[in-house]
Amino acid sequence: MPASATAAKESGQADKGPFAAFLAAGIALTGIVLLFAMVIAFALPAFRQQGPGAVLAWSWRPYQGDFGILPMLAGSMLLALSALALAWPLAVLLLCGMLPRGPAAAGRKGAGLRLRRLGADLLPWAIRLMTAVPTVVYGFAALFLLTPLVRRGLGGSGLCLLSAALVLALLILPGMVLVMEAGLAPRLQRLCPGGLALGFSRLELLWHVVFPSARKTLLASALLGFGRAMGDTLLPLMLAGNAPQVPGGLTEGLRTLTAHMALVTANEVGGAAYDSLFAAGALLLGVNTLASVAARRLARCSEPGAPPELRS
Amino acid sequence: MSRARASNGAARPAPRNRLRGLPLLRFASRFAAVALLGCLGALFAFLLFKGGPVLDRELLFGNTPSLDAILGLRPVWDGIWPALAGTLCLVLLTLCLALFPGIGCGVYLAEYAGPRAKALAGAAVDVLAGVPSIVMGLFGFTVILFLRRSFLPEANTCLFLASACLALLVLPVLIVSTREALEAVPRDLRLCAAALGLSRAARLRHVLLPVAARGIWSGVILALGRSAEDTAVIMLTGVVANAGLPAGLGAKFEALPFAIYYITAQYQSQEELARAFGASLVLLLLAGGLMLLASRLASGYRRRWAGGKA
Amino acid sequence: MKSFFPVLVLALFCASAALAAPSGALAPFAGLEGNLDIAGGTAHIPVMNGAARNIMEANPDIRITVAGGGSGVGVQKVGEGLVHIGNTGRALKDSEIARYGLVSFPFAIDGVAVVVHPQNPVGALGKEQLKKIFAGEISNWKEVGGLDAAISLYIREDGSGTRETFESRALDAGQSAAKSNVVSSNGAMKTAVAQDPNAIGYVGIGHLDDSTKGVILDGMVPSQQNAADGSYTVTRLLYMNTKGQARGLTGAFIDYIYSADGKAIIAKAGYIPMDRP
Amino acid sequence: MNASVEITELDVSFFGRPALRRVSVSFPARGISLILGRSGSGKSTLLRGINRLNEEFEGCASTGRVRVDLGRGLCDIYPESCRGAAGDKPEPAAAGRAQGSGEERGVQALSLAELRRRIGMLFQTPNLFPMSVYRNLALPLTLTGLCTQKEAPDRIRTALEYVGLWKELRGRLDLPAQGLSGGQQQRLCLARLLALEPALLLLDEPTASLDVHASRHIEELLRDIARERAVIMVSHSLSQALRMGGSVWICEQGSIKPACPEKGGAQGFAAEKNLSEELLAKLLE
Repeated sequence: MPASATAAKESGQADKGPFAAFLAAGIALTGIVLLFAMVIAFALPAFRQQGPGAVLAWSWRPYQGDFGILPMLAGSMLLALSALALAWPLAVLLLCGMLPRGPAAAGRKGAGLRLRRLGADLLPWAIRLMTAVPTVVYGFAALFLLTPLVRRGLGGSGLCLLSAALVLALLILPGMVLVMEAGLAPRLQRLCPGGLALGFSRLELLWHVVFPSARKTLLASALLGFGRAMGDTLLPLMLAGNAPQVPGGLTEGLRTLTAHMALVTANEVGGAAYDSLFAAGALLLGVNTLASVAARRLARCSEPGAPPELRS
Repeated sequence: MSRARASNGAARPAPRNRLRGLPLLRFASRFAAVALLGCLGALFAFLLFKGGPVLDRELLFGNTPSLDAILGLRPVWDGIWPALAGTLCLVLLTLCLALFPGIGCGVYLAEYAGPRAKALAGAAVDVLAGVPSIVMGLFGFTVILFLRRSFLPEANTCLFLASACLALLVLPVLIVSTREALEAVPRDLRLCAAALGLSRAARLRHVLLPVAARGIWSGVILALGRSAEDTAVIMLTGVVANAGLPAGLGAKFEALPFAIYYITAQYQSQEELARAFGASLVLLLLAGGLMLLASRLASGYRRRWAGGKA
Repeated sequence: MKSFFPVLVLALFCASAALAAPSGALAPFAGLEGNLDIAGGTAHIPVMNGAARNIMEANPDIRITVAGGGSGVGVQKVGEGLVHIGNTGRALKDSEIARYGLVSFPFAIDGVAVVVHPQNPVGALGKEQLKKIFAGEISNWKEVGGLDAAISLYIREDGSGTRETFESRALDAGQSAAKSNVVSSNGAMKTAVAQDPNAIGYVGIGHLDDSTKGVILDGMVPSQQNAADGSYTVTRLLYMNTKGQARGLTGAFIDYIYSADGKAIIAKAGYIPMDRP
Repeated sequence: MNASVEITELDVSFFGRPALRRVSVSFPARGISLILGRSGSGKSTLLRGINRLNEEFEGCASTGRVRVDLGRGLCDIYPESCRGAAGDKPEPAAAGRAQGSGEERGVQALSLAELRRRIGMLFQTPNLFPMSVYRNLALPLTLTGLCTQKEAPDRIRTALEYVGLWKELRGRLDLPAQGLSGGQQQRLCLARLLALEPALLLLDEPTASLDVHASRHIEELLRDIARERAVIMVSHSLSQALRMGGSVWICEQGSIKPACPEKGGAQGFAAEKNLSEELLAKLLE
């Protein structure tokens, strides 16, 4: 039998396996391409018919013929950044509480300690539970719990940047913590035996060694959180007041691109307002695409994966 | 205790005394944990307090007999059973649609794709991961408009369309978690399986996938939660305020998250509002329950794969 | 099996009992079956739901779905043929009628009432004051005889029938300030105003209840009664719209809305029923 | 003719960086062959070239000719394209086929998986699957179609008895394998290999992660195994090389040569390294 038969047989065998995977990838990618083609095809007229200037303007007064969606873009960015500014440090702090957990200290007792351990045990569980809390439930509860507090404390209507940012921070928190945990836990684990032997505590190892070496993971988690915050519809719709303006303070209302889309779909058909809906969609898609691609790239670069070992 | 430590520190010269122990960080992280748990506690307590009292048979079925309602013999009014059933159907259908392409594409990216294909498809998936749900809903809506104007004038927003859009929304979660779980399988284990003479397909099926199962399952669970809770997608693709039990793939349907949103927006009496609280609680329990079930299944599967004789 | 059988019998009995004796207004539905999809104006939903409930209980072969969305969605969906009836809280524009060939059926009158927090001492406002408040020129309650507190404005989203009615009838086509909070439904408006002591907003009269206070406008008290007899002028009509003339199930449904049963449902939902024009 | 593995002009590179350069070597049909060398000298790559495991690494390109005796004479294990691509030397492909008319036949039909099954390989760290002891042994047995579910328990028992684990693990076959001690794990890996009845064993520093006691145990087993088949072992421990006996090769910067061919064996190796007789004796103890 000729030698090439070996190769032929092998490749035949290998082809069978990936066929299903190949098919699946084909289906998935077709869906993605279709999505982009559709949204862009519908968004183009908005830009083309009136020129980009009409849509990319600072005034939204549909009755006077102003269809600018820049205030919404600014609102989206501002809200997402505020939520991130709240959630990211919180996520880092929570990680400091979750990751460096050694075995229970034997011999030390007391109610305070037990309580603290209970809290530490509860935390990872709570974070996972939070991923299951539906957005609409957050928004609904915040409408009755948080907005009165904000109104009483800071004045205004309570439907404002601050309320929305607070709840949005809660929404993006678990995702960020989980991404950070996945990236940092293995590093810490690898460091632990040696580092502990040097007399560092786990927390010190995490703070002084792991965090500085994992900047990319931390940044990637922030970008992912940002994308999620930009893309959320219901919370800004229910809590941010929806005024089409650039907010001047924490207690002022704003309108995000997503909420704008939800509001416009509800009430407009045809015409410039309706077209601006697709323009907003395309804009949102653009911003989120950038954030998400950047995040993944960073996350992948920072993976501790090694090139093929060339050890002998 | 602290006094003893201080005197200890004084006895030994400690050059970086200021940094040792990171007391401020320790305190802040503890504070953050307590604050978060407090927030969550307040949220759940509030929902329980408001929604607990209405959490009964009537919340689900209104005044229709339970069995008739469950079997769909009689329509339910003033109850959230149709919405609950709709959400369940939606989640199941979404998973059916998304599991094969999601996990398959993840396997392809991790195991079979060449470097070029990997970069291209990987970027496409990253882009998809960034698509906000309302844009996904908009996409579904435009697809229907397009179909109606071209070759399928009878097309309409429906359960199938909503599931398909949701499936597309959760696809990147599945793909990325599958891919990362597979890529995280230790190289040694791969080599060892190869050295034992297992064929490529056998390696994937009997070693790599089971080892990666935990990561894949966590992706499935996330996808599950996402499809149960998402409102923005279905708002534009076929959910309605009143439709009864889902009547088929081509029919409009009700769903819990939309029902909550709708009641908050339109309630006319305090009783109706109380129903929204009840529905919130039910949705929370449903999402939590689905997650619990999925992780149970996952660990059961793991035990069966790893354990015992035969 | 044992336990299932009686239930089945009971269910069949109930169903046949419901089938056997449809009341007068429901008689036309006896032989019909199929789907009826309704979408559009949010104010209509209670009426549509009520009617759907009665019809479906009488004839289980009929499946009626009711979706909200807003007046714009109502026009678009019925125009594109996505639903059978599209509801609007405003009269159709000529362009819409021309584009889609729609037929309108006004069936109820809805008033739009200005509302404030129940504890707000201000109980009456003049039109000029109202205009200035919503334009942002008056920004403190003390300028209209209330407490010394900043006014929080709440308005509805662009394209809302309620907002259009309010701005054209109460503000004489005046504009709302850009910094107003925008809420997207009567319910959300009610929640917001009920919680904010310094709020002012507007809802459909049908949505007035203890949680908010209706403001007397230029001496007109917002109530069903006054809206019906025309002494309260900030009103609008609610419409059902169909593409072409309504036939079959759609026609039967519209007839039912205009029947005595239908009027009872409309009144219960807080609107004033109208006769078929 | 009396060789288990014959390597001619083997070149292996990763991402264009050469790891092995024109290696030609042949290992005897029975007994232990030891390959010594520093880290990075190409020992493991050479070993992995024998069961084509290098192909599992990204960016790997191998050219040259490797022939292995799996019970039916020497036969080529790399496809022809690999051999032909040697390029600068015209000899491999055409010449290979012309010469080997007799021996080569038949074994070409071996699939890659089959080849790897017939060549057992043991790694530096015990590589057990994260499952029970029993499943670890049964999975490759049943998947390679070597025996049915029913026959598996007997073969597994035989293999475990051979490596001396049967008594220790008898009642605990359904416990997770990764809970065993290092020595037990490595012996379990060995049992897993032996259950597959390999014709040839490749060992990549099999005792590197074990303590002295466990290492000795493994070494004894290996000596016993080597009576019936070829065992090729990579090590960087001189004392181990001396203990194990057999022939010794030295790997250096991607090439390999026998340690002092005229004398052979451990003594020859020691001579090459200028070790005194006393030192050698000490190491041998």
